[in-house]
Amino acid sequence: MSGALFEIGLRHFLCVSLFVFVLGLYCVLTRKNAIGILMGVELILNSANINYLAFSHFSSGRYDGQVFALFVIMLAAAEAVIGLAIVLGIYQNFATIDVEATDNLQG
Amino acid sequence: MESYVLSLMIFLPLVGMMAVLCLPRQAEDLVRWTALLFTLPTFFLGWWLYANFDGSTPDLQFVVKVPWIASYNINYFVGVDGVSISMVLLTAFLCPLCVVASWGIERAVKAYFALFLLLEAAMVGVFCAMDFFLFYIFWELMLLPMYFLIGIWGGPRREYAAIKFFLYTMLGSVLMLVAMLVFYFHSEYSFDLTRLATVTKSFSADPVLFGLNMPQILWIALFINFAVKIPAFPFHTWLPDAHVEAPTAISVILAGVLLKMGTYGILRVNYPLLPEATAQLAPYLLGALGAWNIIYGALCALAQCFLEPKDLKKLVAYSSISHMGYVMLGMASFTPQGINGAVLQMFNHGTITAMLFLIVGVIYDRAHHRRIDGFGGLAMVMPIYTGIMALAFFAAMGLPGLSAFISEVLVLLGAWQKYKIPTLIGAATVILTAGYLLWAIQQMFLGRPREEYAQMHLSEISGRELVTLVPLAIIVLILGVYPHAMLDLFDASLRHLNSLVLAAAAQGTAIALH
Amino acid sequence: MPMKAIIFYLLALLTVGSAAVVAFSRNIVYSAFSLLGTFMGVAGLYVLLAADFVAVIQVLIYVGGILVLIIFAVMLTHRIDDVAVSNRSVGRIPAAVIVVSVGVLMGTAIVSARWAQTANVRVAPTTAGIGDAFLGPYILPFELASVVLLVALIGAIVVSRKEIR
Amino acid sequence: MEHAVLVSYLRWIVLLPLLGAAVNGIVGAAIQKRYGKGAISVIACTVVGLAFLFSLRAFLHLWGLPPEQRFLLDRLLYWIHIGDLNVDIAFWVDPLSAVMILIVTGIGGLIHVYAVGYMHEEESYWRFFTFLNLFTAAMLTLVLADNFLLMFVGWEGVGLCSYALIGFWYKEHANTSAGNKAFIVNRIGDAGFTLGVFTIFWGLGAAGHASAVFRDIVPYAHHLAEISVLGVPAATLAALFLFVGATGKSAQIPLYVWLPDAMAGPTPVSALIHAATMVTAGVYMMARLHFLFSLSPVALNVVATIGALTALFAATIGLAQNDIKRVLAYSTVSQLGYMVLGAGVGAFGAAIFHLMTHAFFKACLFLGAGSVIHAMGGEQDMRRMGGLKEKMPYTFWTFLISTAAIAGIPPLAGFFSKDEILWKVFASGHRALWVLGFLGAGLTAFYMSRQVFMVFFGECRADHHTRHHLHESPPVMTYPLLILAAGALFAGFLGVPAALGGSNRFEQWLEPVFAVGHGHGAHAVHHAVEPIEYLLMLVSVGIALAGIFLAYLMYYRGSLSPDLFSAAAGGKPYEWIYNKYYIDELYYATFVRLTFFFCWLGASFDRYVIDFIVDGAARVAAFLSWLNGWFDNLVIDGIVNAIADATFALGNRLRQVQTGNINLYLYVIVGAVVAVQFLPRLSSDILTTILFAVVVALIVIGGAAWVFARRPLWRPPVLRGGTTQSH
Repeated sequence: MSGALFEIGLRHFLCVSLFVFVLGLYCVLTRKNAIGILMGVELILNSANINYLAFSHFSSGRYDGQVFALFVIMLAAAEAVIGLAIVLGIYQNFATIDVEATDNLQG
Repeated sequence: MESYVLSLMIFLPLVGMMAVLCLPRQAEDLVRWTALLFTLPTFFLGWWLYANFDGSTPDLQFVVKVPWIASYNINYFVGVDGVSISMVLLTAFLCPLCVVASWGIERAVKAYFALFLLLEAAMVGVFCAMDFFLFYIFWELMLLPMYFLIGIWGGPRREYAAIKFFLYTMLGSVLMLVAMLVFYFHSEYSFDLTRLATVTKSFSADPVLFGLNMPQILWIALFINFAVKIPAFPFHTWLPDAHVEAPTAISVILAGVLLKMGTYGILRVNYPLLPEATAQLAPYLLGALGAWNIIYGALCALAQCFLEPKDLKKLVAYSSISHMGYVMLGMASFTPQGINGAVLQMFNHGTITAMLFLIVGVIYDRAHHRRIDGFGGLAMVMPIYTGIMALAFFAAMGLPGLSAFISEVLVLLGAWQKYKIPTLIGAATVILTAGYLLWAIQQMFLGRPREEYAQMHLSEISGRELVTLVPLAIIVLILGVYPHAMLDLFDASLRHLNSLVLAAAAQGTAIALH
Repeated sequence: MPMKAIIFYLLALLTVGSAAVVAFSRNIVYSAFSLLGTFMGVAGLYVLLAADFVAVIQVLIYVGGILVLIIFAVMLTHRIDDVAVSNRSVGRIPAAVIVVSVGVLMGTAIVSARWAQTANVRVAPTTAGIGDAFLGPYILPFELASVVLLVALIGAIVVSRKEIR
Repeated sequence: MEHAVLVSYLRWIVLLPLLGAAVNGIVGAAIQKRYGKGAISVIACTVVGLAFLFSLRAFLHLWGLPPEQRFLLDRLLYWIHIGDLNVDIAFWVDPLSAVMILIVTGIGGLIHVYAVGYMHEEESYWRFFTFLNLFTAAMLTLVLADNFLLMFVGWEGVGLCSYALIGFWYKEHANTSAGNKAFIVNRIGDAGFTLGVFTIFWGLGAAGHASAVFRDIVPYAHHLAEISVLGVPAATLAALFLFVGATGKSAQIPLYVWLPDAMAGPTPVSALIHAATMVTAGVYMMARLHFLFSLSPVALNVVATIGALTALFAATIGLAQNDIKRVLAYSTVSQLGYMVLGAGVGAFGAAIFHLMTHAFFKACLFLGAGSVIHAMGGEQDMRRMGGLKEKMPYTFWTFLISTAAIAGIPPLAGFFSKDEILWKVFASGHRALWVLGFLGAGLTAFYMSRQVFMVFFGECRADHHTRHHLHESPPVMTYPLLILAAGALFAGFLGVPAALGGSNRFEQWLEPVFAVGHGHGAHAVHHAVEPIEYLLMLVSVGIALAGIFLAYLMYYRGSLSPDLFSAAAGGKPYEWIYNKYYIDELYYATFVRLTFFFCWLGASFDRYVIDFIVDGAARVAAFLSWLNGWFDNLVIDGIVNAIADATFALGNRLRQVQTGNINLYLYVIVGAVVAVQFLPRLSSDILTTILFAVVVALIVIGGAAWVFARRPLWRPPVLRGGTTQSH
């Protein structure tokens, strides 16, 4: 197994990605703070990116994965901008960004 | 200038409407002045038109004809002949006065003046349009602002009055639309009013419905449309309601211009397009009905003196019905005097009734009611007002030296040559006319002032109100002494129209002599 | 133990450790700052994956852009000093259950799946290739991305304006 | 008539009074305030005076022309030219209108002067003179007009002015009512007049000579007798229509009722309008159109009969009146009856002659009465007068002369003119009418003498205060009286009949006018001097003297009680006479009430029939749309609503799931993903799979909701969507 441990391959990266994803998911599920949730989302996106690049490197050998990673980064940036703008907007109106307090749209 | 003058007269008010709409809502005075500013060009162009019109020919003048909706052969075709120019002048003249008379409107000023300018454009358009479709468009366009002007700025029962007006008018419009389409399809797709006259010959002379042939049915359909506007019995009951509820300036427009559209329409559409049917039907539907209108309107006006609610405005409204009867009677006579008198009466009634409604408006603004028995002794309190009132009332009575005398005498003189009994009724009605007007004067202006007005100071007529009344008074006086100022405009056109009808009558059945 | 493995594990530790702080910290400021570690670690991992361009972009955008934004947002929303309020987390047990079960699921997949392997593991500069890809087969998504960014830009301005209710 | 002399000064006869009216009417109030009432009266009297001078000039101009060329024409303004109708504002003087303008401006001018004194305390002094001038202008227009339409301008103009002047003191309801009555009754006449004009125009038009200008009508008038309309000859119809106009203006049966009421106006107005000028318009018009009336014996007979009846009828009413002006008013009606009678027997010259003499003495009588009223402080009841002879000598003597003149005492004016008419009536064979006129003459003598005795003789019956203030009127009022009395004395000598050795210069002067057209009537009897004429003169003087003597016995000597008559036949005849035969009441009960009934009928028809139909149509439409709406609501909407309600109820339950909590949503998503991952491993049976999925979903959702929900999950749903409000 030592060979498997030190021969850094696809699975290693996937495992790192898995951990980051799981932590991101936990963060998203438990945080009451909207910014916290956003941070969780960023973690999840990063884990996805690691996967893209890992597959690109080990499985395809082409650039598609990198291109998609770049798209994801771009979307993450857009999402962060919008998300944070919304958070600030919510904050202006509710004086809090606690997602439990802002349930005006509940059924 | 020559050819665009009519289009300018029609569309400048529309530009004014846009301008008014662009102004801020709070700037009420600015809105008023802007509206006045945009009615003045039409007014001055009217003078220009008067100065440059050649009254010696029946031809259309200042004509513009450009394709509008070419695929349906619809043209933007405007022009004036003697009949229409007198009405265009009347409209152009009354509108600035009405804007001045509307100065006191406080509610939604911007909307009011915008609608008013739209109304003016439509009215001038109706009188200038020589394309049936264009005529119809303007005709309907007029209805919309009128409905809102009565329905929003009117008196307590304004919704009832506005809807009644609307329904009556729509009834007529539908019939006109149908008639128009019949003409359109029978004329190889043309709306040209100057050419449609040839269509009549293509109709069969055989009866198709109730023993009436096709031209007669068309004539009646068109007549009902125009009769609503005149208003002829029994389509008249919208008028008292609309007048009573409408604000002063709108009453002026209603009586001064809108009623003329009925008779104008008959002269513009029924006469030249269906001359034979005119010769057959006019004795009954214009002559006899006109006489009935005269006496019926006068009786109803007299009734206002003693029947609740004793409303002066209602009295004036009914007097309009009576006076428009003279127009119908004169038109039906097919004599130069009668038909000239009818058109002159249209103009004179426009000015005189405008004065009457403005006069009612003056007292209503002060006392907030118009009851004939609610005043008394106003001659002492408001002498100048009383003087102007007397002029207008006596003019309405047809007193010699004032304009209506000439037209009524011409009408009756012309009508007597064809119809004896109707003219007898018409001539006898001047007694009733004197009766209700004198009675109203006596109750309102003579005697001693009522208690409440003896205490409360009713202010004398203001400068602004004089500005609206004095020009009309001057016209009434001038036309009484020199009627040819108007007669010269339309004599040739009417002679031409008359000869058309008489020629058709000579070909077909002779006019039944009464 | 080869150098590459050491570097990988250090980076993996940095990444996962920082992510854990982000996930578990009771103070949102700590969370925000530890996000920096995660991003940097991930960038390092990209380098290991021979994705030099993406790694640089990761640093530029995530660290230089998104993280700054998040920290700004954190600072702009007050009561961050009240830890209990600012970064409260609730329902940890059900969350943990779900997270663990997801983790188990995905871990099983990672382990059990037979991943395709390429023989040609290149380690070469990628910028030119990515540029070709963007202006070649991915031209449309690339252009769309620019539109999306523009919309996001405008949207952010609109949403954060004071007048908007 | 083509030889008319064109002149340009005639217009001033009309325009000057019109100018005076315009000045006084527009700036009169200011003038009066600034320069006093004197300025007003100077303007008013000057224009009439100048008009008189122009009239005199016209008269002298005519005098200088040979008789058959005595026509002056002044075209002023192009007026109405439509088709065959060609009329100008043009003035025309022939011997007939020359006489009339002299009367109007002369006597009118005197009355203007008199009014200066009579009205001096009036506040609206300017208004009074405005209308007085306007009246003069209108009357002159009527007289001078060369065509029907212009004549009608004057015709209605005098009506308007009389309306304004009768109701001059407009604060009293009675005065304005009298004004209204005058105007409306005159309007009836006006309608007749216009119809007459129309008939003439139409008839001539049918003959190819349509015209409304008098001088152009004359040569073709005979065509009218040949055309029939409505079953009668056009000439007869036109004449009758015109006569209706004449009865209106000249106060004949049945339209005389306005004249007695017109006494509500100031006394100079009564004198000017209702004695000297306006009421003569009808007679003048008939004289002007004598050729037309001569065409229709039927019309002439009607005219004569109406005239004679009016003469007697009004005289009987005059017997019992106590108001000094009312007696004179009925006397005017009666005298107008004589003029109309004269016209009716074709004696147009005699009628105009009587018109002129009557203008003098009746104006004098009215002004005298005004003088008395002025002195008595407004009192008009003769029963409160008496013995004024000494206090007011000028008034008394002029009044006496005029009374004698109207009674027909030779050689005063009334004798010549009235006897001329009666003789022509007799000579033309209308014996019955002569009897009526003859009786009327006696009655006239009686009631006029009664008036003189009651007012000027005997004891003064006024109260102390009034008696104390009795005084003769100022010279500005008495001088006109003297001039008029002189006229009453001497005017008759203008027309001394041949039977009395005169040459009847008046009728000779008018002869060119009445000679045209037809030569019978006046001419047939003109030159024949018969013994019976002397007899008739004697008889009529006799009955006049008898009337005076009777009045003397009853009201001066008191030896014969008036009660003897008033109590005769149970007092009924007296009551009828005293109440003017209840004619006003009769008219009110019939014509006025009938008109009101028709008004009510018309207005009600509008309100209850036409509007009922219109509103009914609207209601039917509204009902149909209501019905349609009802169906929509109950059936169609019922189904729709049922579905909607079901959906709503379901949604209302489901909405509980939407807590608005992001974390919860994430739980559900992730939980579902996990569940889906486990699915295939547990079962391959589709039903079990679904069941499992549902159970897992419910557990996940419910669990999450239980964790995050802050309120109960299930609440009783509220039905009917419209009333539910979301939270």
